[in-house]
Amino acid sequence: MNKPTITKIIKTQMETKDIKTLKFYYPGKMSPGQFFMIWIPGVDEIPMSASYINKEDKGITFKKVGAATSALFKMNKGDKIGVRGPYGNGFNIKRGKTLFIGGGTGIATITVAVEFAANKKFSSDVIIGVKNKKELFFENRLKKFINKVYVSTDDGSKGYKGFASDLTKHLLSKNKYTSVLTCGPEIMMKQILSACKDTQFQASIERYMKCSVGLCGQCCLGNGLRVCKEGPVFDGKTLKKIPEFGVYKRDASGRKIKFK
Amino acid sequence: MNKPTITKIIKTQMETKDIKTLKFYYPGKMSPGQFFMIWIPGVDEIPMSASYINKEDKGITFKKVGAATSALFKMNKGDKIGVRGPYGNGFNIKRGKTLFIGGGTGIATITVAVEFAANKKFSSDVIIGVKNKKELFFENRLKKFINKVYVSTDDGSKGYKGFASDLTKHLLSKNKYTSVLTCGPEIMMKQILSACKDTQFQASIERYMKCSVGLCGQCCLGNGLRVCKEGPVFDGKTLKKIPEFGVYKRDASGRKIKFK
Amino acid sequence: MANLATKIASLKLDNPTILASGLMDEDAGSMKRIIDCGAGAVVTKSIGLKSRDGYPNPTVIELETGFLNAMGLPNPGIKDFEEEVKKIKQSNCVLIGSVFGSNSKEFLELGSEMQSFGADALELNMSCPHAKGYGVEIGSDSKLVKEITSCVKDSIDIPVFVKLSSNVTDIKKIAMAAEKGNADGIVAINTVKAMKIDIDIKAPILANRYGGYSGKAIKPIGVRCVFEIAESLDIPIIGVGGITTGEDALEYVMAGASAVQIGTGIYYREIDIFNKVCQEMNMWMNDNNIKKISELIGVAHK
Amino acid sequence: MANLATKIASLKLDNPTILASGLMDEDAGSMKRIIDCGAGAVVTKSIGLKSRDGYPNPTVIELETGFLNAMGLPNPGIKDFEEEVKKIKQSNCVLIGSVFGSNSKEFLELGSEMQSFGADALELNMSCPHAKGYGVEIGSDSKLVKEITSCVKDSIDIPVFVKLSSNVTDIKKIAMAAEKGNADGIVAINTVKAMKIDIDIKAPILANRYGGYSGKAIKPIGVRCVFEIAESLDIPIIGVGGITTGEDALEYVMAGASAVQIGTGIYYREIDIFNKVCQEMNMWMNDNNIKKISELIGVAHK
Ligand SMILES: Cc1cc2nc3c(=O)[nH]c(=O)nc-3n(C[C@H](O)[C@H](O)[C@H](O)COP(=O)(O)OP(=O)(O)OC[C@H]3O[C@@H](n4cnc5c(N)ncnc54)[C@H](O)[C@@H]3O)c2cc1C
Ligand SMILES: Cc1cc2nc3c(=O)[nH]c(=O)nc-3n(C[C@H](O)[C@H](O)[C@H](O)COP(=O)(O)OP(=O)(O)OC[C@H]3O[C@@H](n4cnc5c(N)ncnc54)[C@H](O)[C@@H]3O)c2cc1C
Ligand SMILES: Cc1cc2nc3c(=O)[nH]c(=O)nc-3n(C[C@H](O)[C@H](O)[C@H](O)COP(=O)(O)O)c2cc1C
Ligand SMILES: Cc1cc2nc3c(=O)[nH]c(=O)nc-3n(C[C@H](O)[C@H](O)[C@H](O)COP(=O)(O)O)c2cc1C
Ligand code: FES
Ligand code: FES
Repeated sequence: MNKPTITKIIKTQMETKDIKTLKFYYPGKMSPGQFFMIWIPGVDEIPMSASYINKEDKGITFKKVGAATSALFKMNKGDKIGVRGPYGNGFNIKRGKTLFIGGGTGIATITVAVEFAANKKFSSDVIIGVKNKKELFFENRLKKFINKVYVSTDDGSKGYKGFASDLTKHLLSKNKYTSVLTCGPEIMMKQILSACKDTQFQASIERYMKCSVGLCGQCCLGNGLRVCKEGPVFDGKTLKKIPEFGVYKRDASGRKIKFK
Repeated sequence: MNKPTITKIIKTQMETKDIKTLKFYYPGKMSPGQFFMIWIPGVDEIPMSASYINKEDKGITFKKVGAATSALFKMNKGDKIGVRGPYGNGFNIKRGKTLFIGGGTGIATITVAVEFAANKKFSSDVIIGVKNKKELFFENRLKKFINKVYVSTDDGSKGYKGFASDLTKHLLSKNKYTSVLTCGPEIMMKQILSACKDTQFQASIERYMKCSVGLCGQCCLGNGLRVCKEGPVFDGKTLKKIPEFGVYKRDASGRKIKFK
Repeated sequence: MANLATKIASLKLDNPTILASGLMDEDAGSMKRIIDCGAGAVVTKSIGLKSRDGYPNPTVIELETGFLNAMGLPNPGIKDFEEEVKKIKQSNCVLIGSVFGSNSKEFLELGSEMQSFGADALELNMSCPHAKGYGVEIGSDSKLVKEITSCVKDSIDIPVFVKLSSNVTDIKKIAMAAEKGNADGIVAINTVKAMKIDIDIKAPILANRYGGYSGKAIKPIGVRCVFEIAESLDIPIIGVGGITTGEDALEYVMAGASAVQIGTGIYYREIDIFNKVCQEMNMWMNDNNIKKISELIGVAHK
Repeated sequence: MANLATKIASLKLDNPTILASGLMDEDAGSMKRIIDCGAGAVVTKSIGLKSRDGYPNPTVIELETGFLNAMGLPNPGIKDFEEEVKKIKQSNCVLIGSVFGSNSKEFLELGSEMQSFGADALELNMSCPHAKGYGVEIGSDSKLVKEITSCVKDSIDIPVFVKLSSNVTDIKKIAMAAEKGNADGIVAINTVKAMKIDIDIKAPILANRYGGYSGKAIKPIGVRCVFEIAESLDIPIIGVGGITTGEDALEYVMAGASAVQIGTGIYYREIDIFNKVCQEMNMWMNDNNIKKISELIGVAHK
């Protein structure tokens, strides 16, 4: 039923100064790219992609940005959270060579997808992009299951200097990929989409969410596409028809907020 | 679900001047002694034992006594009634020699039980008792599947002259029966119970019914035994412990009504 | 074993589950059976001055999400009910007498009789959603609620509970009126006014057309009412509506109920639902290290 | 093929299914999708003068028998909503603009804007069960209902419907007040005030604690309200609450509704529930030899 199940945090992990992973007991199957609604009683309920998918437990990895993520950030082993889901479609990960691109906290979502591909022995490269190397996480985890982990930093403090989208363009021109799967800032993803000529494209989109079961309409984009249900992963063909992709999202009230 | 299913009458049959059978489409299994709630829209909803049990259709046989049965009496093929059920436990019909006794409209209920026993090739005798031979019904139907059909009439217009309970005593003293199963006036059934020394006994009881699903308590007797649920068939052991058996019932308001 | 004992005003119960009025409580035998199934107390059918047959059938139907009934307050009348009360009171059980009337005088007369028969407490039914001149027609008027309650309280010694309906604009206001009339407790909620139409027959199924909705579906409404009342009242509350499990009962307790009543749950979980609910409450309390049910009353209000 | 076309005041619909307010109607794209799924009309989210974020999450949870929500009337404000209305009205569809305010002046201002944007009708939300100063706090006061309705009607040309709540003592009285205020139709019902407590957390789940109950469970309450209103009013009624099938819709129609709205049903039967419900109505009507839906409106009143 779509109401929070109370569960306990069984493990925590600091990834960077302000990025943390919480693992909690939550049995069941799910796909990379699917997400949960995480209830922090008395604070808020927010969408969070799975960053770890095991049979019995799941993990989320998030950045401290506001009230809810700060409350989560303070949590320790044994603390209770409410979880409902998994929701959404998740990535469609297929045979062939895939280029995964994770930007910022999108790295969390991309990493389980890469792990899934590696377990299936699909070939893949991955780019993880952050502003500064201090914000980098999951690099070592990724290296455990694939060879090519490219890093980009806006300030050049590690790896490629520049945006992940630029590094992507570079790799696309050099190598042949069957598809590109990405999660990160929407402007980045939009740039990547325009760089993908024949390469199949999937991006995981974030919108403000309330019900997450396709009822309230809060998360819609384009012609009533529900990010919580038909998404959060959309393919390039769909996204190309959505004028607002990479341009604006809506806040909790439904007002348009331009991406910067 | 326990709400009336609307169905159509597929056949009607006059049994006597004021006793009629209606057959209607109502698929499903049920046991002899179980009953339906029959809804006559705009009039009433009343309990009625099944008098015919087929895979696809069922029948009820009733006497015109008041508003509801008069409305039913007027019904013809194609008319709509609401049916819910079957309810209650039904008779527990076992191997061995059984004496069935039906009194008045109780003959309807007993007849399907006899039919059931005959189909199983259990040996049985049957007594059907009425006031006057004009009220007799189902005699021919019974004769089709068993040899011994004893008739009693209060006025001696046919068969044994006297009460069915007296004829029962007579047969019990002559023959050996494993069990006695009866449906009819409660005073009759009580007399038969007291005549059954070692012979197993089951009687189908009538009480005013409303919910028929064991909720409202309208039909209770003894220590909260629900005629609609634990009944309508009770065994002799249980009935012997119920002081009101054969003494009084309750009307729709819950007031006690003595049997005469 | 957690301690399930509870108190509602001066009434002490071994456990907080009570048989709701109008189900399995027309005669002493039925009520005895419910007590044997573990109920901490039983409420009688709502009794009036004179005998009433109630409405013709259909009076009860099941819905996908609960039950609908329009019994029409059938009862044998208070005089005939004396022997039932006396008989059930021969066994050592807590009996709450439910009565309905159309004015203070009737409620008082019925209450006095119930008290003299030996009832341990009174429940004033001001909430039946489908009986003309009774029930919620009274229970939606705060002045009347206060007047009737205080009139009964003035002359009756056993605790007096007022049973309220959710079919009002503001149940807090009505509950406060009962409190001002010196009620010893509030019972909430009675059934919710509702209807089922059969589309083949093109008519409402219940003979009375309108009925009262009970069972699982109304629990969120009942919990809300108890929570609202608990926010503004100091007297104890008995929660009722849709309880079928120990968890349901605990939800009511956390909302502010000192005890709960169970009606339609008998259908979903059979007649020993009282034992089952107590066992489930006990198990949950053990798992959560709660010693006494009283620790949980109203905890959901922060 | 049976004729499903219906009329509510001067508003003509191809079929009687309408998207209920507050679901999939924040932007033109969503409403367009619903129209494409077969709805005869759409109602916008309830829009106020200024933008509101609504309550924090959790705002929506599923229950065993329905859904509970406390959105808190989130909306971008009437100014920002102009482009959505204009965009959706580019396609040939019937749009009903829902607005909420705290007094006549606000309702009138909002209504005038909606009309100027191109809405085909107005729905005055006087029934949200959980927003302070709005909704049922207004919709339970018959004087206010009449005053607001007639104030809006005096200056607005498109049909004006008043959406009512079942959380009142007497919905007939409120509906009559709307009729006296010259409402062109009544919409009933909004969600039912309710609550869900999580016993592990020992607190209500919704951030706002109280919420509105929708879905299957409230259908018997909605049908009852429509039946009650139809008994005492002459203006058309739009039935809403718990509709998931054609049979459910027909039950409302027989109770007296000229059209129906569907909200939570989208969850149970996906977004093309509008097509499905129409198909099922059509099938039933063919089986029962009913040519036009109008033959069935109110037939359950004998
Ligand atoms: C499908 C999906 C998956 C996500 N996965 C991750 C993840 O794996 N790791 C991660 O760090 N973040 C993830 N997010 C973003 C995360 O939900 C927000 O960072 C979080 O809600 C911020 O809440 P806050 O109270 O801390 O900050 P606030 O100060 O409340 O808000 C900060 C930002 O978060 C957004 N936000 C707040 N509430 C919501 C909501 N209910 N729905 C969507 N956005 C909201 C706001 O729009 C704002 O832009 C995901 C979002 C979506 C939609
Ligand atoms: C389990 C059971 C099985 C029955 N099977 C048969 C049967 O096979 N054939 C048959 O002819 N009759 C049967 N009856 C009796 C039948 O229900 C009544 O004859 C019928 O209800 C009379 O209704 P009325 O409106 O015609 O008469 P009324 O004038 O309303 O009443 C006549 C008598 O029927 C009784 N009665 C009325 N309503 C009910 C009710 N809701 N529940 C129980 N009794 C009621 C009254 O108490 C009264 O004694 C059965 C009753 C029960 C309880
Ligand atoms: C068949 C039936 C009869 C009822 N009769 C009465 C009654 O006489 N007096 C009363 O106060 N409540 C009566 N009620 C209401 C119940 O006592 C209770 O308040 C309601 O059913 C909600 O609880 P539940 O969901 O556990 O059944 C009746 C309910 C049902 C289902
Ligand atoms: C998530 C959600 C949001 C709603 N928002 C509004 C609203 O803004 N305005 C309104 O008048 N009704 C609102 N409602 C009530 C619905 O329009 C409808 O009256 C109610 O949900 C009952 O119908 P249903 O059972 O088909 O959902 C909302 C309901 C839900 C579930
Ligand atoms: S969050 Fe409600 S529809 Fe997606
Ligand atoms: S008829 Fe209701 S309990 Fe038997």
